Amino acid sequence: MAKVKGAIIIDKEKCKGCELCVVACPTNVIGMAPDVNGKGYHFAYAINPESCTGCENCAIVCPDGVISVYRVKVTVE
Amino acid sequence: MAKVKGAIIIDKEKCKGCELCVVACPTNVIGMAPDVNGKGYHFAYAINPESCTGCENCAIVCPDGVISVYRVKVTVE
Amino acid sequence: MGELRLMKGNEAIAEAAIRAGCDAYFGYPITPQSEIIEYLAAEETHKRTGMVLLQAESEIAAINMVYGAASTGKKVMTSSSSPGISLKQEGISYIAGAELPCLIVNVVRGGPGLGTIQPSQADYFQATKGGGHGDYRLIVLAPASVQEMSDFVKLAFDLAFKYRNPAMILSDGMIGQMMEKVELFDPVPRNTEFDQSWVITGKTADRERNIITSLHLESASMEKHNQELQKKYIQMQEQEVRIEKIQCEDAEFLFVAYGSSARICQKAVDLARAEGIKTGLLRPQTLFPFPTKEIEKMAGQVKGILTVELSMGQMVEDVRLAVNGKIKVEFYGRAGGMIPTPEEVLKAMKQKIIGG
Amino acid sequence: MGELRLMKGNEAIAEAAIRAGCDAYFGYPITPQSEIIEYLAAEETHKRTGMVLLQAESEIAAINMVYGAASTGKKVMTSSSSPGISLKQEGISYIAGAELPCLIVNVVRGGPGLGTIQPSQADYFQATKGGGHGDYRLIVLAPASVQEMSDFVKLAFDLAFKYRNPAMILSDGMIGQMMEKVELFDPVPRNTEFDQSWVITGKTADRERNIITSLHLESASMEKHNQELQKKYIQMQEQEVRIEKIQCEDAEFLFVAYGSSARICQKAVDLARAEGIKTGLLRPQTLFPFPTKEIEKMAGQVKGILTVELSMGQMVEDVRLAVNGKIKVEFYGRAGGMIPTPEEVLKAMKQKIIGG
Amino acid sequence: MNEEIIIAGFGGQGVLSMGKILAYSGMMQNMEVSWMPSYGPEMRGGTANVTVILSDSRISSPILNVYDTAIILNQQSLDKFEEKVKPGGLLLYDTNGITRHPKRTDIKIYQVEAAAEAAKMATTKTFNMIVLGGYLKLKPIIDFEDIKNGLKKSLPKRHHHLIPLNIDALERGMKIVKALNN
Amino acid sequence: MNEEIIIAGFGGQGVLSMGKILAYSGMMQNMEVSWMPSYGPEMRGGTANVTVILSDSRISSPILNVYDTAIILNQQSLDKFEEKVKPGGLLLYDTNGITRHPKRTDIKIYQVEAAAEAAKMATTKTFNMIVLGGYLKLKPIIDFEDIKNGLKKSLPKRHHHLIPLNIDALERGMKIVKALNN
Amino acid sequence: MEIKDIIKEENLVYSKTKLLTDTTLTYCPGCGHGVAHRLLMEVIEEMNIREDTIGISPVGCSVFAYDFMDIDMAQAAHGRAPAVATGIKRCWPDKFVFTYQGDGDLAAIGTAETIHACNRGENFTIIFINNGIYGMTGGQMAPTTLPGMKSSTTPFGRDVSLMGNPIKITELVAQLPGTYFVSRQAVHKPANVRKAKKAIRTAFEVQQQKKGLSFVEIVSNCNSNWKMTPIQSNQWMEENMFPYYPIGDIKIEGKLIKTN
Amino acid sequence: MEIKDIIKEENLVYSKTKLLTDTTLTYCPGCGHGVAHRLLMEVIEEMNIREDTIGISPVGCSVFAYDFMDIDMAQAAHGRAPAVATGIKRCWPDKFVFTYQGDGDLAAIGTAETIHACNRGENFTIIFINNGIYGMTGGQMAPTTLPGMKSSTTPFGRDVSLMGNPIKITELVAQLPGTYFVSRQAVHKPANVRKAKKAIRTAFEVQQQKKGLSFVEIVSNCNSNWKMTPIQSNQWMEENMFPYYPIGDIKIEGKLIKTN
Ligand SMILES: Cc1ncc(C[n+]2csc(CCOP(=O)(O)OP(=O)(O)O)c2C)c(N)n1
Ligand SMILES: Cc1ncc(C[n+]2csc(CCOP(=O)(O)OP(=O)(O)O)c2C)c(N)n1
Ligand code: SF4
Ligand code: SF4
Ligand code: SF4
Ligand code: SF4
Ligand code: SF4
Ligand code: SF4
Ligand SMILES: [Mg+2]
Ligand SMILES: [Mg+2]
Repeated sequence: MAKVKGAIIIDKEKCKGCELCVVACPTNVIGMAPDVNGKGYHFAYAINPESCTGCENCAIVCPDGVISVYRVKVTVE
Repeated sequence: MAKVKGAIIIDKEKCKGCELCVVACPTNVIGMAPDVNGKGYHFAYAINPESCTGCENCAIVCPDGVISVYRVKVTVE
Repeated sequence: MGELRLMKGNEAIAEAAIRAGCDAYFGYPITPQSEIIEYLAAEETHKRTGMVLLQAESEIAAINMVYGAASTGKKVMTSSSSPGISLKQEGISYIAGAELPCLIVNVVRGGPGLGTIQPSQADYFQATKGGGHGDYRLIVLAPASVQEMSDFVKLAFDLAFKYRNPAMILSDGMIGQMMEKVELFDPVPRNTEFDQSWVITGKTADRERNIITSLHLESASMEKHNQELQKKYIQMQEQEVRIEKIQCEDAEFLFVAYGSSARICQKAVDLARAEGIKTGLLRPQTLFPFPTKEIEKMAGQVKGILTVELSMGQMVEDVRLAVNGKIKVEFYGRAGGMIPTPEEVLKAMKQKIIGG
Repeated sequence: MGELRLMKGNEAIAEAAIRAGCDAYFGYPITPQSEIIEYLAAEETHKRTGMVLLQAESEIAAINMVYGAASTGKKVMTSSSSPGISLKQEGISYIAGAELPCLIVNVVRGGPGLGTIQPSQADYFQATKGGGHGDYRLIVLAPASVQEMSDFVKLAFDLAFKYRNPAMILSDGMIGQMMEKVELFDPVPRNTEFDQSWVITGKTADRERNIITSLHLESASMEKHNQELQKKYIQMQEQEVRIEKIQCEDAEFLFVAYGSSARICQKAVDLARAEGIKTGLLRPQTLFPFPTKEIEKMAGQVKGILTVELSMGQMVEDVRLAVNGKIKVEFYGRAGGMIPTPEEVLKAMKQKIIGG
Repeated sequence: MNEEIIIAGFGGQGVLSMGKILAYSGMMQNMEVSWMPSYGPEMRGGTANVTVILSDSRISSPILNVYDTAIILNQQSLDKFEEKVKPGGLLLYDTNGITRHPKRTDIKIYQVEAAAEAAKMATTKTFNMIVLGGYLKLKPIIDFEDIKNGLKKSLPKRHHHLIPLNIDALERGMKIVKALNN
Repeated sequence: MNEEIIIAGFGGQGVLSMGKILAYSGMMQNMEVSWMPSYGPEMRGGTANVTVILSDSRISSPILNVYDTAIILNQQSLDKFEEKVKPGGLLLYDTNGITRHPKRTDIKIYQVEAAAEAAKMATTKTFNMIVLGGYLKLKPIIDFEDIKNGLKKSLPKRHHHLIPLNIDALERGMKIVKALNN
Repeated sequence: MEIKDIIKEENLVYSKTKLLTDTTLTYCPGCGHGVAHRLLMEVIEEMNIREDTIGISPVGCSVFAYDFMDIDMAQAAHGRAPAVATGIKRCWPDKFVFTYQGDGDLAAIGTAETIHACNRGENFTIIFINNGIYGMTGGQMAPTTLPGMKSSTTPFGRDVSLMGNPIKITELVAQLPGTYFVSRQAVHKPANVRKAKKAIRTAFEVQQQKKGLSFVEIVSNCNSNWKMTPIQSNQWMEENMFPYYPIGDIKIEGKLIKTN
Repeated sequence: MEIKDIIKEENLVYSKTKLLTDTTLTYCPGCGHGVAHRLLMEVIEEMNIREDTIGISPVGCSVFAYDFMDIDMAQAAHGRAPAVATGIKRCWPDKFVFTYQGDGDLAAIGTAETIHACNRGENFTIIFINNGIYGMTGGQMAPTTLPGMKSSTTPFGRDVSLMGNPIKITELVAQLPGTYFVSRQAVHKPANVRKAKKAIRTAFEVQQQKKGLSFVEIVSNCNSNWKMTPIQSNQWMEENMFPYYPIGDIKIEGKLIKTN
């Protein structure tokens, strides 16, 4: 059976902490860091990276375009 | 039998000779003078005053408001 | 003593307008003066004094709303900043031509074009020589403090009605945005004692109809109108010049500066005097009428004049015209929101006037 | 010799624009200059040279269309008359700020306000000091004949592109409406040799993106921009002043006048010389850059200067600034479409300068 | 030579084009010329006038307050311009529609019954050419040949077939012009 | 007395109102005061700063290039304003989020751990008052009474119940401020 | 009965309203502006509201309206009459205020002021004279000029591909909730004149009831610039303008009504 | 499979388009302007038309668009972008030209330029960001501000009786024959983002086919001036803006389509 697995990279320093990616992710991959970045924002990061399906939702709603999405098809036996 | 009879007065010097009253009159009362007034316009006048019914049509289409209309009810025996 | 407050210059204008009995404000937001309309909105002027407040769809609409309201004898104002004031030029020319009183506030920012929102004095020419078409003049008041932002609103309305002429408060982003102590004057009723026989509010049986227009198609009539306007402007020049003189009595060198740059020059005067250099400051409070005679007089006393502006040199022309070659007149200016220090200004005085 | 025609000044401008390789005209009708757009329409410029012609919905739209087209490196123009030019002030300030070349024609009528449609020179301040906000200058050319209405179109485009600066032809209803003999120059191709590396036509792989803007939010950057603009203006003052001197060699008294009033003064010079009074006429063809040095030089020769304008006195300030108190400078003017006679002008010279 | 002319009448009488032909003809003859219309929102059938100057030297103002010659084609224009003719100058007018005739005695006054004459021709559009003919008879400052050239220059090509008719009208005007007071 | 202060940090840290309280308090004490914000299209959460001047004499420019005191609340502001403190002047900062600490040796540098302290209080909104307390400890140019009055004046009525909390914060700031290099 | 017996004061049934001055109109012979002026003044006279009426004359042929209408008036900058009227009406909510504007004035340069005054529902009346051309300045194309129609700036006819279609600004403003009564009329024939007057009357009544903006378009001729006789121009108007600008009410009591 | 095995060049399925520069956007956290910018650049990249594209940035928060979009751009005076675009497009009919404008810019001061560019059917694309407020200048009322909505000039909420109703400029321009494609979209949720991108793509294709004006409104948030968190603001937008400004296509291929 083929399954899709994804991964995201968030440019921490460019993130503005708006949290829109958090609510956009259907599999609750993303959370907000308690720390702040150089701009003073709590930034987003993958708290739950394993659940990522690479659906791109987070990336396309991110106003600052700081998320890159990777995706592979994996065959689960 | 009651009949309406009308009469008009055209302020010759203020008339601009546009002829709109001529076409507006249902009873062909008005015509244009061959002479011109002080402004150089052929002016309108009642060529056929007897036919006037006092319907006001000529007066209300006259852009320069130069026509006054009079009307009486006459009893024709 | 009136009520004492710490206020932004923009807020002081708004509060003063309410207190001066302003009947209506029409304007369009633009930095750095949007606090004027925001303050009025927050005050709910329609409840407080009955003053009308309308955010217009554009500066052009606003100035023409002013034209309309002023035609009815109301005390009416608008405010904007440089690009917005440029858009109002046709309307201002109409208001001047139709001889309507009103107040126009320009909280100047740096130009040309979209420029910057930082303070500038580069709209002097536009304000004093007529940015619009034709021979007309605005009464132009130049406040140098938040206090004057308040006081000049009342003065502007008084002069506007006295002369049936638009008045302008020419301020800038610095004085508009800064907070300072201000003593507010007591509110006056919403009406004016000036002649109102010319206003349009509906023709009554006891008078001829009134007409507000700037149209004089016939050349002879247009020329006559122009001559009458000039008479007014000359009368203003004779009667309405206002200046502040600071340490001028024994001055050998003079700064001429208005508004925010005058504040800096005042400090420079202190610095100079501390060094034993006898400088003074002549600060025009009215830019039109311009203090030509007062400056001419000073030209008989001092050895040289430095005009300081937040521009590339505009008022300096009027200073030169006043001095008419008698002594040296030089210019020092910064642009685009850069604010010179008192030290810098004094250095310029030394280099261009004292040493030069 | 070029083609000889009897043309209205307005028509000459339009024909010259086509011949000068103008790419686009955007304008809104207003008397006394509507013949410009009408002539272009009748010529079907899109067929004749490919020139774009669009009647805009307003003067403001027109000047902003000019801004857009000029951003792409096109030779583009607009024309209007006083109230319409006032409406364009914001746009003009943007064009100057963004350093775009273009031609703006003002066929001046009497103001302020709706005023009259008769000839006037009362927009001098607006044209030369910047009716819009901020420190900027237009290149201002003042034609005194239908011939110059044609010639200056080409000159204006050349200067505009040389300096990346808007140029204005400041004419008036008299020269716009009158017919005179004009020798038309031969058509030039629709392109320019000036640097076009800054234009926006789509970013190609081989260059950085181009941006047309007048925004410099940071004060330091805005000041730098202002200083660069000033450099340009100084260069213009050094290199681009154009004047005509008429019977100046031995003159004891000087008229300074431009455009239509210069025509009248030229006749007055003849009348004066017939009476044995040695007068001359200095006619600025460029109002900015202003012939300050040339007038200063004449101030060393003549005993007095009479400035004659169809206004209440505007250019006279620049003449006084040039003369700087050395000799007497007086003003004579008519307004609102009234045209002085040569006799009248001579009489004013006698009263104000010679006798005075 | 310096001739300053006002031509004034109703719009539609061909006032402007008469002036244009005059100016063009002057130009053919290497004169300096100027042609300046009254402009503005004149109503249809209202008055129209044009100032034409023909000169050997550079022309100062194309707008004048007084004239060497006034060519007058209606009452309003007569009322307005009679007093603006220079002493010793010329006033030429068509009496058609004139109720108050010129009164000045210090100028030369001539009549040309152009309206009446035009009515006799194929088209009354020749009216203005008849008037012009009258004027040229009185002030032959331009060669007839140059007038013909001027006509050609100022008429659009599609009207060139009308040139002979216009020349006929010019000649008629020359014939019927007559002095009133001298 | 002439004290020229820049207060700079993130928008939302209460920079502007801290300045306002300072200015109001100075006014209570009959000083000349000016308060000048950086204005413009700053993004939410971006930087904000205000220049406050307290003086015995008329204030010239409310916009300055160098300062007696810099109160710094984030890294960007430290980067921008450290060099603009006059030699001998004062720099007060909260180390929270600061990665590159001040390096100058010709000025007096103090720290106030206001963010940390505020976290301990009922509301972190007291943050700016803690900082202000620290400053007033170092430069007691204003009577504590006048500060209280200033607070009252600058807070809208509906927030007056918060005054005691704010005073508490001021006092805490006074306690926790500490010198770094002297 | 003899004519002279009819012509007696007591038999007078129609004459120019006293609210028009005796100054001769500067309009060309046969121009619709004259009739529109008269109707407006008749309505004001009949409603007996002159003492409370302020009119705004535009830039356009009717710039001189204040010479003809014997009421208090202000002359407005080109296109800005709705802003001027807004300024007045906001200060004097109980007065009657109207603007009188041409198609160039209202639908070209004044588009923004028109749309926004209508959108705000300013409580005044706009009388809009649509003659498909810039009359005053000599017959240039207006936004309302018909496709193919010649004007001095479209001497070969309006080319829709270059200039766009004529704008139906009246239909547009009727879309805005701020307009309460919107109507299109004409004044070239007696029946039209009567209907136009009724529409103007309604417009002023709407104002009296403070219901919002009332807007009456009058499709009119500009015989001079159309280069026709007045009679020809009226006929051309019927044949060419009316199909594009259909006569009739467009919005009544705040509700759009179906027009063809 | 390990995360680090997935994060490889060849598995990259989404990253910021190269047509956006690396400059950090000056927009507030969560502001819709950022997404709108990106979609626009993605479309231009995908259509491979950068060499032929000219953008116009307005006055408003997006005044700095030229710092972010790596294409040739001109900054236009407040409200005049459609005129600037007209000037460019008339001279370069084969280039792609778009304006990017806020609601204050397009529907207040720029009303006349918007209406007339649309009416002439100028062949460019207007991207219209409607956030119901003047963002850049600090949250003043816009023509699109909802009834009762607070802004810095309506601190007690927009009073419709004084300020009129919010203007639906998009529905208005759809009425004009010059517009060929008119659509209203949003960019706050993945599904909306995808539809918005499709609409922008269609708009540019319409331009390619020289069909007339294409107009895409994007209903967006201004969380800073609405004084909400980004998430709150998006929810408020759905609940309050969408009922007034319904999402969906309004005009396709020159034909108005029924919307709710
Ligand atoms: C700012 C400005 N632009 C242009 C003009 C010139 N102008 C005067 S009236 C007019 C158009 C008139 O047309 P319209 O509004 O249709 O009125 P009409 O004369 O046809 O009744 C124009 C363009 C002006 N006076 N002011
Ligand atoms: C002529 C002029 N008037 C006013 C302004 C001030 N101003 C700048 S942006 C703006 C409104 C911005 O609102 P909007 O267009 O909705 O854009 P947003 O910031 O909301 O995206 C205003 C009024 C200006 N720059 N120029
Ligand atoms: S790509 Fe999809 S699943 Fe993965 S983090 Fe983003 S939204 Fe969640
Ligand atoms: S959407 Fe983008 S900016 Fe917002 S929190 Fe997520 S990664 Fe950061
Ligand atoms: S009143 Fe009627 S019948 Fe009499 S003339 Fe006039 S239109 Fe004819
Ligand atoms: S309608 Fe009036 S102006 Fe026209 S011809 Fe008749 S009376 Fe004369
Ligand atoms: S030009 Fe046209 S609109 Fe103007 S008065 Fe003449 S006919 Fe009427
Ligand atoms: S102010 Fe509003 S529109 Fe502007 S960037 Fe911030 S959230 Fe976006
Ligand atoms: Mg019209
Ligand atoms: Mg917005």
